[in-house]
Amino acid sequence: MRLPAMAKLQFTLFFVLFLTIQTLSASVDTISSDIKLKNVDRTVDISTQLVKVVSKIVLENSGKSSVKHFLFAVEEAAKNNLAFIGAKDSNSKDLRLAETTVKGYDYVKFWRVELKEPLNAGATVNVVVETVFTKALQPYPTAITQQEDQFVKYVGNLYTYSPYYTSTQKTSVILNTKTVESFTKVKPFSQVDGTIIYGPYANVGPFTEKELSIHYKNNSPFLTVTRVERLIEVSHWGNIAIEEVIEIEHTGAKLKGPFSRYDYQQDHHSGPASVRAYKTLLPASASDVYYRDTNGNISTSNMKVKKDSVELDLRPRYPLFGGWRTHYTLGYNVPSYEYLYHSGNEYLLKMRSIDHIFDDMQVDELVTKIILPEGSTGIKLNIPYSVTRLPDSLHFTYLDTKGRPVISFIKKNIVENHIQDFQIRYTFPRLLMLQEPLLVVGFLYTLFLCVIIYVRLDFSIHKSEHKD
Amino acid sequence: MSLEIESMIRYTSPINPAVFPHLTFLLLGIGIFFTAWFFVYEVTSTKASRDMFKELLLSLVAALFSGFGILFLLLWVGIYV
Amino acid sequence: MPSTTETLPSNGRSKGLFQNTAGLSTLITVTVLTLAWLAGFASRLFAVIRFESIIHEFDPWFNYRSTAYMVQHGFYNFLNWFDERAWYPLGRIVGGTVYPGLMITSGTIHWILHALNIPIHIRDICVFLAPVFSGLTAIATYLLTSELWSRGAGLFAACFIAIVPGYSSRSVAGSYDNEGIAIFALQFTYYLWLKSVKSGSVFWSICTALSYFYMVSAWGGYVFIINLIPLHVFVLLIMGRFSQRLFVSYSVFYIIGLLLSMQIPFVGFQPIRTSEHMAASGVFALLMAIGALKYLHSLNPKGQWKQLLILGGMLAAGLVFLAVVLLTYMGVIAPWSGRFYSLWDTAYAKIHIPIIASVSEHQPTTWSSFFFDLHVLVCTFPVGLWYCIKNVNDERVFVALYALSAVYFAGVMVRLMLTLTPVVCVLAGIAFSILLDLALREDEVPEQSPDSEESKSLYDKAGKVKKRTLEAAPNADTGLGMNVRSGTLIAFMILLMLFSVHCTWATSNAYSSPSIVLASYGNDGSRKILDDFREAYGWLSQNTAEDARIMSWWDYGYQIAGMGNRTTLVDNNTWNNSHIALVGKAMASNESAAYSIMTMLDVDYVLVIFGGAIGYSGDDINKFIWMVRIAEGEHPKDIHEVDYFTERGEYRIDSEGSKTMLNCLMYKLSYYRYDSGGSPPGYDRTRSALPGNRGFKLTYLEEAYTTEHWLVRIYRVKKPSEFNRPRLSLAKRKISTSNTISKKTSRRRKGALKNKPTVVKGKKVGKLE
Amino acid sequence: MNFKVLLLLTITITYYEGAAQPRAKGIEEKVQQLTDITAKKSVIPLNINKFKEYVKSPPRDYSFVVMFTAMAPARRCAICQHVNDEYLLVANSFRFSAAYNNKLFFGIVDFDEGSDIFQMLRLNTAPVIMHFPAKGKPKPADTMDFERAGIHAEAIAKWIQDRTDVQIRVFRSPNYSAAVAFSTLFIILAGFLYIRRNNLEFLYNKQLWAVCAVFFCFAMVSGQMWNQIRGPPFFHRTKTGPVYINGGSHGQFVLESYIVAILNGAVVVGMILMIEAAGGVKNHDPTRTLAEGKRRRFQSVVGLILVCVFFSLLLSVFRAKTQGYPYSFLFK
Repeated sequence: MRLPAMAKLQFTLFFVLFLTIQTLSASVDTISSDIKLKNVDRTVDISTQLVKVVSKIVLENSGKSSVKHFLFAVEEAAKNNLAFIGAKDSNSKDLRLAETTVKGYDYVKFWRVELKEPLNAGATVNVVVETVFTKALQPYPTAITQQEDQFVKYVGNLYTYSPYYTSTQKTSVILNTKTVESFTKVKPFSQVDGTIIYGPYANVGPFTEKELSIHYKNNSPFLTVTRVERLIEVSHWGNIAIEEVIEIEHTGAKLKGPFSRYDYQQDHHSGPASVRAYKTLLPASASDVYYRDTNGNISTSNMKVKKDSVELDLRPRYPLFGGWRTHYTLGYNVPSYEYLYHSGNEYLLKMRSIDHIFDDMQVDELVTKIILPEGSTGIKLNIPYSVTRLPDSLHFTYLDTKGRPVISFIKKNIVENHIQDFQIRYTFPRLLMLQEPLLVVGFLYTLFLCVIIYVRLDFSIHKSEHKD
Repeated sequence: MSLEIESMIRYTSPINPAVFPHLTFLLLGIGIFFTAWFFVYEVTSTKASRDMFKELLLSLVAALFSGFGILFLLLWVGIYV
Repeated sequence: MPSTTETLPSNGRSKGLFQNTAGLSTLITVTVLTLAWLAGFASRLFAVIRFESIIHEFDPWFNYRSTAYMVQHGFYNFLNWFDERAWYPLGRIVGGTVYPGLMITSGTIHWILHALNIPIHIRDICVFLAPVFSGLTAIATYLLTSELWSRGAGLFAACFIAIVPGYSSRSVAGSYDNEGIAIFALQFTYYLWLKSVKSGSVFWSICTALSYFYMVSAWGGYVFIINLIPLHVFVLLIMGRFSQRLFVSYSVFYIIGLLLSMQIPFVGFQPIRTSEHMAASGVFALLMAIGALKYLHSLNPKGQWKQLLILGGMLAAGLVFLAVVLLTYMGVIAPWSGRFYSLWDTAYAKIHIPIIASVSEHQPTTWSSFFFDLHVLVCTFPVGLWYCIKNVNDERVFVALYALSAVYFAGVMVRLMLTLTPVVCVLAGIAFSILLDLALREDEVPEQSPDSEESKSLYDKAGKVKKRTLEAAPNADTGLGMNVRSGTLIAFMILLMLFSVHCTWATSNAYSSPSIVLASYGNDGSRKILDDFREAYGWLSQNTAEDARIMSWWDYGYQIAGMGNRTTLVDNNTWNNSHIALVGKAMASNESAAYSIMTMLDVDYVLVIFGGAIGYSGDDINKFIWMVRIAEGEHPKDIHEVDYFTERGEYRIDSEGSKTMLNCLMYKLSYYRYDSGGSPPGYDRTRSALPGNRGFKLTYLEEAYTTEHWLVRIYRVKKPSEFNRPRLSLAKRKISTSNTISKKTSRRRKGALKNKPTVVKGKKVGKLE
Repeated sequence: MNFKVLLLLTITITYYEGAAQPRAKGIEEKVQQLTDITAKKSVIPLNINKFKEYVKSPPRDYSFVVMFTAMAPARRCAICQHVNDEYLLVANSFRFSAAYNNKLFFGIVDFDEGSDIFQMLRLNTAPVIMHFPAKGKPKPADTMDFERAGIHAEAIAKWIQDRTDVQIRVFRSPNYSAAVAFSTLFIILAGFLYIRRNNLEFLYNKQLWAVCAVFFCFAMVSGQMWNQIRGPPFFHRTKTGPVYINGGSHGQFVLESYIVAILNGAVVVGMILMIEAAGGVKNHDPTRTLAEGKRRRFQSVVGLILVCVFFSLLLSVFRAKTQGYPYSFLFK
């Protein structure tokens, strides 16, 4: 039943892997020695379950020739947790990034950042590189009781990890809490409320690592969306139906010992690490929202319509403690003119490949399926970031004859920065819209014809009349 | 990429969803009326006083109206076909 | 009842429009039946409108689960399905222990719809199956009644059964149970049977057998058919109404029906091995004997055949009876099963089968519940019965027997009101149709007397009414007169109106609550949904191990399996009394003894329903005494019902309550750390008392989850290594606790109070002093 | 087994006491006598002396079950006789059962022999079955509660088993009375038919059958089955006077069910009257005289009134029983 699908998926995975390897082996860079980091100002935000690192880099070309691009490195320890990386220049224009490798540094992950205009000798340029890491915070202790706070441990690099020589750098770690069990103390450092500032440190060589570990209280929700299946069904009768099947797990410190409803009701601060509810933002035009699971509606939720969005306050059936899971289905309709464009028979659907589930979300796996109207052809998909495209399939629903094309792709390890639009183009002859009503009409007409023929055939009605 | 998004216009349904209910009532009403007429005719006319053409016509009209009526009913209740 | 009131206008509309009365009657019949169907369907949707499209209380959840299984895995896998999720560690062979008709029906519908690309979820099909079938039942009733009396009566009967509460009680949307489709099968089988008796054609009797087969596959109540039809035959024989038609129809029906019914795995060889079915075969033999005698008689019409016939018949009857008795004693034929037996000896269940007696729907029926379920029909159906007997014929004998037996059974068991309702509708329909028919007919009808036999039906009344309004004056004084007629008409229309509003009220107020979702209404009429059951089951399904074993009282077995998708020890199919008694014993004995039982059954979680916080009366403490009784039935040494009552024989949970009660597992699990629930803290709203034993600790279990309103409480059974004392001393404690629990626990509680004066305990101490 | 421990204890104690006071009868002696008596008759009639000696006086290793009753016809105690039969049944079945031992004896005290015993135990009701444990005083639970347990021999046996771990299987001599009654009835019927064999048409009298059937329906529909199973009071007496209608919809009184049956009957009669007035189902066209017309009009009006009035009465009774039932007709 599911095995062929798996097989297909595996095949595609291998295929894509193969492609990427090709590209990688194609792009090999060298670390140019005449680039220097004049100043790096790094903020590491670990107040949520994510680690968001924003490093403002002042890049200096100390060489003779101008450079068009520079390399950004992610140290070995963190490279598997890297979910998102993006670079902007001083007037916050996105810079193109490409993954690359460097001879001799296979264990490091490099990104080549293309500058907008070449950097002349001696000139400087400001670049802001943002990286987001998931699962970089380890709950410690790993199991707590209902009343205890949740403490996590962050292990990172004290210095900005870079293939270049750094003149001065400064790192400020945002905790949003004063209760810090322990943290690495390397002078100069200072702790002002909820923030630890390291540095400035001068003259740090390339690829220098020094462990920075902070053990602190973090009661922010540690919710991991283990799987989202997002179904987008386009209807040319003016509606786009969206349904998300979501599985969530609390990946913070596990709950140890009993859960006591009494304590939970006594004071609202009990179970600090537990998640009672969270907010989901839907598009402002979302209508007839439903929120249910396999056992039917989940009655504990309410909806606020804001001017730029619909805010959904979702309460799972039960509060989520460490290690507890839940799953639900969230669906709504949006009018087609929000996201669907056309000229003639050419259509273009421009939509988010994933939408907001809760703040600072981390998604392990996303499957997005787009169901296009029956009879649409010439389908072209393009997505701002790399995904694994699954083989197209067919979907049968009301009044379908040959099935609707389904475009689906899968992506792992997603954070909020991935909430971006994909574009899908297809051609759909408008006349096909008449197909469904004509189907019904034909069906009814055949029924009537049957009646006519039946009446012609059979006169037992009259006979039975006279019999009794 | 043949044409860019700027050059395209936002797509709206050929029929404003706000009028789905009215259309449903109107078309289904007419359709049911003709259906009823058809059946009345069928059961009340003897095989002598039966007119093939009239039957076909009645049933065709009935089928057309109720067919579209049903479609708009589906759309109205949220089954976007 | 919109539909019946609808009939007259529809008459009026169609008056004079067409001359062809035959077609017109068909038209009106179709209209009325359609309206009846719609009315019946609509009146069953209260639950869906108020809550949602959800499967209702207990058994439907099992039916739904197995239907879903069948849809997923196919029919044959379903027949061979061994469900290891139920009756741990025994498991249950589902395919062989269910009546698959229901699942097959909805599965077929699902299959057809999906073949047409209509992706309706199987749950919705299950939810709406019963309301749809109520329409079919109405049609079957119409056919049956028009066989019995007239089509007018049939229309009345159809409209009655479409909305009568006695039937909609079991067929509201969401109550996905066998009865929903079985009543249709019942009525249809009877209709076909009457058809075949009337016509004596093999075709109709084969149809009867097939419909009977469907009934057998749908519901255990088929035994009613297989006893009623032979009874009918038998009575006809006694009345000397033997005929070839009877002979043919019964023998064909019996043989084919027998063979078909044995194809259902759950029924198997019962039709030839159990006493419930012996009446049928006995009558069959008798019929054969009499047929033979008749044949001999036909060979030689002269001579003393009459005496011989009577004598031979009696002889045959005696022989058959003796044979059955003999076989029963030899053990070839199983004696009557308890459930069946309790219908005759009404005290039987109370003494011998507490499980049957504990179910509320097995109680006898008060007159008010008769009236509640049938309203005006209850005092009009004897009229129909009267006239059926007054001008009797073969099929009216049948309906009379049907009425008498059904009314008896309904008197014994509330549940069997369901079998009474259809016949009541039929007879009341006959009564109403006779009366209104006469009230609407003209006085002198010389030219209509020939066809008046068939004109005794609804459709040509209205036409006559209009006619007689024109020239009512001349013969008003010799006949009933216009005023009387119209008075009658108005009065009975009012009665029917009352009936219809009553039906709607009853269905919406009494029979339309899912009992999964509770609704509580505030003073301002605002509604608050208490969704604790699904909360708990959802928690179970997500946060316990796949193979976790949940111990609960059997009422919740199906729901845990259906919504929680976890293994249960006992469930609502109460086939294994001793297993249930074991669970009851665990609930009824003290913690340590219960722990040994639970480890024996390797239970992982215990689930109890506790309504004290919100005043939900159907919780486990209120059911507890039945657990004790059932446990005592199997373990008279360890459990004594008396110990759970106070000296004065009261059943109470406050400090007056008996020591055994205050220390049994069920009590502790219900009241463990229960200190909320209004003032004073820990006050039990259901029993309106302050629990007697509070602040105790649990040694062998820990609270795993408790729902928002405390309705469902789930406890985890600790592993032996998790106790706060070494494993060894467990054995010792078990011995020492045999009769000094009370002291021990009280001492332990005091110790707890002294050692750990937390906020809670402090409060309680304050209360106690 | 815990009970065994107690027994041992008592025995030792009683031995000790026996040694202490020689003038009190030794335990073996008493047991011996009791066994002898029991050999003759399974239930030991007790007067005050015997009672003191065997039941009250301490040195005992046997438990004694005593029924206090008033059998004398003058006492007019109907239930006593019944309880007595059951009690004898239990005693006999213990006497002749395999479990028979001399740790349990059955006694009976009739009020007319031992009224002083009644006074001694402050009993003012009969019958009472009490258990005197081998050791200690009888606790409240040692008095059998007929209300809850019932007075069947099985119940008594079960109660005895609760008190003294002696299990008694009740040997009921199989009860042929029902069978006999049925057979006699059948024979009578057969004989009757045989006598009337030359004119059996009363069997074909549909009127008769119809009446029987309809009455059966009334009986069932008015909940006679419930009365028979639950045995409710005929009607309820309160300070404010008798109450005929049970307030709740889950209960009913016997009288109430009769009333309901009558109401139903009236409605049915009314309808039948109307139908007959309108010419009945066999539409023999009625004679056309003015008088006839009047009579039929009158009859159908009467029928109509019967139907409406009695049905609305029924409805109001039902309404009184059902909380929050909104509808009524003619009467509140």
